Amino acid sequence: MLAEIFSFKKILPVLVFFGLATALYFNFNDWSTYHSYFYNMTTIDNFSIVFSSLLIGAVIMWLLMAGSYYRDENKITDHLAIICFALVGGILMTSYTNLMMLFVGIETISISMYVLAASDKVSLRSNEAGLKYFLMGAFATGLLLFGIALIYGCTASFDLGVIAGYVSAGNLPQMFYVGLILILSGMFFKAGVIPFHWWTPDVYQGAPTAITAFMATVVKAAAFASFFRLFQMSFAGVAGWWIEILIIVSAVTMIFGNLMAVSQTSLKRLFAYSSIAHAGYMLMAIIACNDMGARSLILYAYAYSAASIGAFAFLIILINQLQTDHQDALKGLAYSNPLLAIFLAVILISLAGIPPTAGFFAKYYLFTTLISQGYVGLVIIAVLSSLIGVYFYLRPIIFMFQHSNVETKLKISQSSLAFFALVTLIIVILGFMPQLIIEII
Amino acid sequence: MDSLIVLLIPLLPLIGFIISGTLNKQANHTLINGLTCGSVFVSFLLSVILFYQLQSGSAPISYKLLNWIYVGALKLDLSFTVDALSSIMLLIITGIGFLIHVYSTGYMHDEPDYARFFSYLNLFVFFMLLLVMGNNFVVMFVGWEGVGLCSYLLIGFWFKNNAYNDAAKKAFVMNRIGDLGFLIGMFLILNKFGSLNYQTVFDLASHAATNDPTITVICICLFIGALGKSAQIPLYTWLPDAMAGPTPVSALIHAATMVTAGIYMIVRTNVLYTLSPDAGFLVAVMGVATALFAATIGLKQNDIKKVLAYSTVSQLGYMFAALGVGAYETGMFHVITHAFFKALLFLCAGSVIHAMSGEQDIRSMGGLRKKLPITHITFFIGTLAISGFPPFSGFFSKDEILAKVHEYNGGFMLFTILAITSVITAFYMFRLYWLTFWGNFRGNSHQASHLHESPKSITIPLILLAVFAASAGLIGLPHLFHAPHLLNNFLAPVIINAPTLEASASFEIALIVVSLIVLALVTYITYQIYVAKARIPVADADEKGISKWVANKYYIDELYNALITQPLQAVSTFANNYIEKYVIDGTVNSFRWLTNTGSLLIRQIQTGSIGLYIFGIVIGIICMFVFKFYLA
Amino acid sequence: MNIISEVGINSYLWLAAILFSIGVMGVLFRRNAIIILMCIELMLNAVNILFVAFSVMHNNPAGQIMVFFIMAVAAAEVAVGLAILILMYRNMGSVDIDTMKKLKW
Amino acid sequence: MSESLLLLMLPLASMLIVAVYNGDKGLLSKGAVAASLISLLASVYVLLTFNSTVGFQSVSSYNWIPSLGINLSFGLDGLSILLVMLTNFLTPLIILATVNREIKNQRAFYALIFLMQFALIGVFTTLDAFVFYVFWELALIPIYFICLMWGGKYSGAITLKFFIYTLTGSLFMLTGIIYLYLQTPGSHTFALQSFYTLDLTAQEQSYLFWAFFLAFAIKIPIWPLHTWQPDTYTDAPTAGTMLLSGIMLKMGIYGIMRWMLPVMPLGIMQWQNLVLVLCIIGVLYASCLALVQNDFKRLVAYASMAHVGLIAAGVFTTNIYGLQGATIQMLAHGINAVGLFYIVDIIQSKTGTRQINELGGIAHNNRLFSILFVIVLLGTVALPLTNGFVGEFLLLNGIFNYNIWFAAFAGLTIILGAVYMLRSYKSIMLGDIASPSSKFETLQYNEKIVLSVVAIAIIAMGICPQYFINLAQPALENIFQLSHLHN
Repeated sequence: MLAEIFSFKKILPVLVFFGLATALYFNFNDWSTYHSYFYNMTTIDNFSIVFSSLLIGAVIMWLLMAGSYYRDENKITDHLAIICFALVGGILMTSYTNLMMLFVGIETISISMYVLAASDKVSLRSNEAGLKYFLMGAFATGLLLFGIALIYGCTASFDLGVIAGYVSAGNLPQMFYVGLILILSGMFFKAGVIPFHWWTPDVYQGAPTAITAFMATVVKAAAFASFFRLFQMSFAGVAGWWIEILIIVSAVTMIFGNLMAVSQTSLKRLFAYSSIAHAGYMLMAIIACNDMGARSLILYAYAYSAASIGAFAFLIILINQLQTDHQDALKGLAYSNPLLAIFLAVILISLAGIPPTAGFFAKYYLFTTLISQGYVGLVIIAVLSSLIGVYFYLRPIIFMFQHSNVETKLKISQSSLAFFALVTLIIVILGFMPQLIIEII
Repeated sequence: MDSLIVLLIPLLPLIGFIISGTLNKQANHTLINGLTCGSVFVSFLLSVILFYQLQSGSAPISYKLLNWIYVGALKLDLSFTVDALSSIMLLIITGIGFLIHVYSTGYMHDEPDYARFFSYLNLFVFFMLLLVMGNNFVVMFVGWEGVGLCSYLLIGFWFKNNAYNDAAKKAFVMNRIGDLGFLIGMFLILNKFGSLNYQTVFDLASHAATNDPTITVICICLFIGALGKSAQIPLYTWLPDAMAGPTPVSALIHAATMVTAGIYMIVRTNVLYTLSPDAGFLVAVMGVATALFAATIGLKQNDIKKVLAYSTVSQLGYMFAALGVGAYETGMFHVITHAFFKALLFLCAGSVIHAMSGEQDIRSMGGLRKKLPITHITFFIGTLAISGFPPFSGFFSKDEILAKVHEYNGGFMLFTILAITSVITAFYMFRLYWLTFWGNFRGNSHQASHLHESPKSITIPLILLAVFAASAGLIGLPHLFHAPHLLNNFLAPVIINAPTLEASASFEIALIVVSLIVLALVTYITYQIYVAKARIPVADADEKGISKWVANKYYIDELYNALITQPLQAVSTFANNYIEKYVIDGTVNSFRWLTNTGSLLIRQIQTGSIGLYIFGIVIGIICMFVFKFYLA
Repeated sequence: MNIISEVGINSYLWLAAILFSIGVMGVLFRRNAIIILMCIELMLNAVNILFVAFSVMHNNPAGQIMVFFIMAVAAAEVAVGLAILILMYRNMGSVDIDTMKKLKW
Repeated sequence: MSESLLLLMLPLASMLIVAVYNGDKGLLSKGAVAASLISLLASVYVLLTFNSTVGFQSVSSYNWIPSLGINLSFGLDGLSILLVMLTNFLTPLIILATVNREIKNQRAFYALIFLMQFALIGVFTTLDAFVFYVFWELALIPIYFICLMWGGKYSGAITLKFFIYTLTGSLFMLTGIIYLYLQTPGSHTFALQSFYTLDLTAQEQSYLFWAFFLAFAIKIPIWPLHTWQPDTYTDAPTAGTMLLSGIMLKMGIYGIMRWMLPVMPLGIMQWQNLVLVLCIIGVLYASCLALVQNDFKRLVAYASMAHVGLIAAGVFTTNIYGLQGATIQMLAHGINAVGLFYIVDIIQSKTGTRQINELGGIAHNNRLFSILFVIVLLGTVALPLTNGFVGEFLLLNGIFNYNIWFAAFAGLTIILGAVYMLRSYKSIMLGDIASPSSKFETLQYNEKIVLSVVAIAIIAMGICPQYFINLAQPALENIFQLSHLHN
């Protein structure tokens, strides 16, 4: 995978960049081959490849975006090391076939996240975010482990295939179900859905913006990938049992997630709550746990992470230059630097799910899979909550495009403008040619 | 060739309208006169040619301009036919129209918007011709509303004065109410007969059963349209207010042509009306009621034009009575005669007002016969004609109506009312005549000095009209004199199987004698009251009792206002302020409020303390357990 | 002969469950961050017991290997946790988690 | 390259030209007008070479996402060619109308208008449900930004409400489309033809009816769902209001005709009565409100709502008169609405106020303006020989064939229409000269052109509407067949 990083500061980012590019390249060339490593603890199949390429892509974008975050810190090597370490954990989470490997993957990504969340020593908020994330993360891992132990108790093995065989054999003992619920709750915590979402807003707001961006994209995508893989590969047999829980949780998450976001004035916290809402949508993809569900999950993950990277990149610039992430800071942006405003508008529109963008297509494809499975009621709830979503996503646009008398000019360097152009391009391309992703699997 | 004439007749006034419409204010008057009066005169000549062709028994001439709306069963095309009935109307419109054009060259001489006035007049003639010459109901409807538009433009001609604008708006809206009835009637016809062309509709109707309910409803709807246009009982209040327009307008539109459109329409659809007797009865009753009602109001009016306006409403009531009982030719006969003498009276009133430099109240006139001799004589002929003195046209047409109504079974009650109304008509006409032309001058000195006979361009039309008013009776001599009833046989092809109402000879003689005596009596009494004792009607303010009630036109306008406009206004303001804001908008805004407060509430649960968070997680797990193991 | 078959797996199950719930209670009710840390460790060890019990019951070594994994990870976790706690102590002067209430709503 | 695609691409091209070009202001607006005229000429050319007897003309389809059965298929039939013509006819007028008004960052303004035109033509020509939905939403975005950036003081809140209101409807339509998509046999396709041949149970059809009806009713707007309309119309800039009322309204009605009548006739049969009652209440309600409005633009907004309610009622009568009447009245209302709103704009820009009671006596010294105002007014009041009458006559006839009492109540609109239009005309133009209207100097060249083109169109369409009727006849015939075939 990735060589350890040696400490020569200047060329470090470039080195990392190339490292990741090669990883991405290797990733693609062993496409649809099926071989496993570590005594079939992890396998590379299309699902895992697509997701890991998403993760790597997200980290590359992150590197481009968060230049300011790690350039002026002196301990640049540590941060990059942890970031790459977290990426390894993520890739593990997407390509495991063994519960043990799942646990290792989750732990690597979580621990590196605890550190990163608390990395800004000076600010108390980051410290508090780190603490909260650590305590609840550890607690949730405990739950997950207890669940895995119970499952192991029944099936006597960690391999997903064996568990699937055991499940399809029928008449499962009571203990299995208890284990299943505990695993489920562990996974819910990682995904950040309503009954277990408590940490997300505070940690996202507390952690430095670049890290929040990382968390919102890479960690969430990895969490959902592992969630989907686990339940589709092993527990599909007993689907009728756990799907009800998922339906209720996803419905509640979507509605309350969006509702909570409505009255937020700080943009960072707004995006935190919106990430909860989007978690609700991705959960819906898991409900339809067939390959169509997989495709919609991937598409949604791509669209969501592209958009949120763009959004958080903008936040970084906003906070660095105006020291506030209050929404009034956006006033009159369309007139001070129109290009940036247009890019941000496209990003927000994609998050809201309005047609020409990738966000819309992802939501549309999700609704199709669900209606084909017959969950029309859930789709209606999804539609209503996405409406609430539109309500708060459009508010920044109104602030930007309406008050034309404010003259706070954000100094935007050419490179970050190019970055935004790239993000917008990705969103629009995904919006128009989603088959790039859908036809892959 | 003659079908080309049919096209030319309406085309000329249209061209006149377009050209004079574009001329700006400074264009010299002779050019405008030549253009507009010329076009109407040429149309008059052409309609005379057509009249003679029809007279010599040729079939109705028609011309199809273009196919207008072809949708499903509806095959509408803009096409004109001129048959007996429409050729008569053509003559009236173009003839009297031309005279009034000449009259208004003099009357409107010093009017700045000269060109605009004449363009509107020509447009009016165009639409009236369209109405009369259309060969299907929709073309008639086009003319119908077009004429309504022109009356709006002409009444509100002096648009600086807001009262005139209100009168114009009222006229248009009242017509529109009638048009709705007409529209519904047209849909009924289309629905029942599948087409709107007169020919097909009347052929199908002629062998439909009498008293067929739909035909009755059709007739009633068409009658509602006629009510609006010819100002009958419920929808007549716009006509008196329409006097706000210049006098030639009142003469042309509100006396001779437009108001008779309703009668033309009923005569045109006589087949349907003969098929539904009870619709006919309704028409008769409404006609009689309007006649009586308007005549009583006329008694107490002090504005020269208002008196004539109410007399028009009452005469129209007569015509509708005739149509109601089925005497269509008599109705048309009265239309012709009424057109002549009412136009004459209005033009005389115009020249009086012109002479009195704008004064219209008869209480400040009097003794004008010395200063305006020609106007006086022509006015006197008009008064004799309208009150029905034997040699004049009014006598023949009115008596024929009385005779026909008498013959109609159960018509005795109607007959008596009509007789009384004719007495009242004679009374208020003579009252007007004595007050304006006899007694001593009551106006102020400035008016006295200004009094002079109107110029040639005004007096010539007056004389011509007076001649027609006098002689028009000849075309419809009663059987008593064994002369052929020219009008009846001319109209025969148009009127199909109408009921034959022949009054016995003895009754007619009695009628003539009685009416002569009564009229003589009335002239004498009115002479005594208004000239001998010189009793001048008292000022409006201190009218008492019934006369106060009558003077204020039975408070009909105020009644309509209270019944319709006020509640409509109240309902709309209520809807605008309350329903719109709170009920409908409210529901939508409530969603917004709901989400806002909802989010504020839910936000609170993020208290920030880790203990509570973990507690939340544990509760979540417990709920899952409970849900899975105990509920499902 | 293995002790598990005599004593029966249920008792081990109960033991692990009880230990686990004690850990959860500890995390819930205690205010001091270090105590919470220790309770989390307790929970992890309860899971270890369970793993070992099951691995012996199915006599396949995978369970025990899993225990090693868990121990290693737990150690790393505690290290990071304590670092954060020190940081918190330096900033806040106390380890009580209720002081950490700024990020809310 | 089929014509329908050509028509679609032209506005997009003109948008790019305008967005890129940053020359001086005057040239820009002239360029914009020229660009819109080119697309007008193109559509006139297509109109001339169009024989409406054959079903869908110049169909071109490129597959966009084959795996999901979505392909970009565009085609023209009688109905859509008329509406494309309307769009291409009105856009140059709208642009010409704003030529001499000073507008902040004009480039963005014209680019958005052309994007709007592109989306509208897309909606009218597409034969694929998904593409229809995408264009339907795409049309929403430019109008949202136009109203937001150039609107009045409260444009933020009003446009947000408008956006979410319309989006609610269209999202339910999306679920409806997805449901239909899943009903199509085999590998599911979005093609319009495949939707026509679906046989759905009455129950399904009534659910689908509500899903689609909500979206179209909000767009038209039909009575209870109209609260966004008055505020958005009055607050939007003139070009925005013209676009909204002139063409965007027709998307809703076109949607009903193209997607609801043939696809779910049973659903319509069940809810026909209710919808007609709603429409007619809407007509009367809007007319009453128009009576008491003091802001002339708001009055015209309610007036346009009343007319459109009648059109919607006509469409739902599902008889040939109603359909044909609705098509003609759509064209007529488009022209009249643009004319009226432009008059409002002229009055406001020249006298600085829109309040009826403050104005008065403008007709004194500018006759041309009053004549043009009267012609447009007559078109709205549906006087015969104007385009309004043809549509209104057919519509009322259609409603009449459905139920006499509905026609009687709907007929009240011609009376109320006359009342509020004449009242406003009187108090603005006639009477004595009020202080603001004394500043009313003569019309500029572009105002004269736009208003006279509108007036000529009104009269011309009134006298010979048969050309448009023939064009739409075959298309409406087959919709009529399809909607009666099923039951």
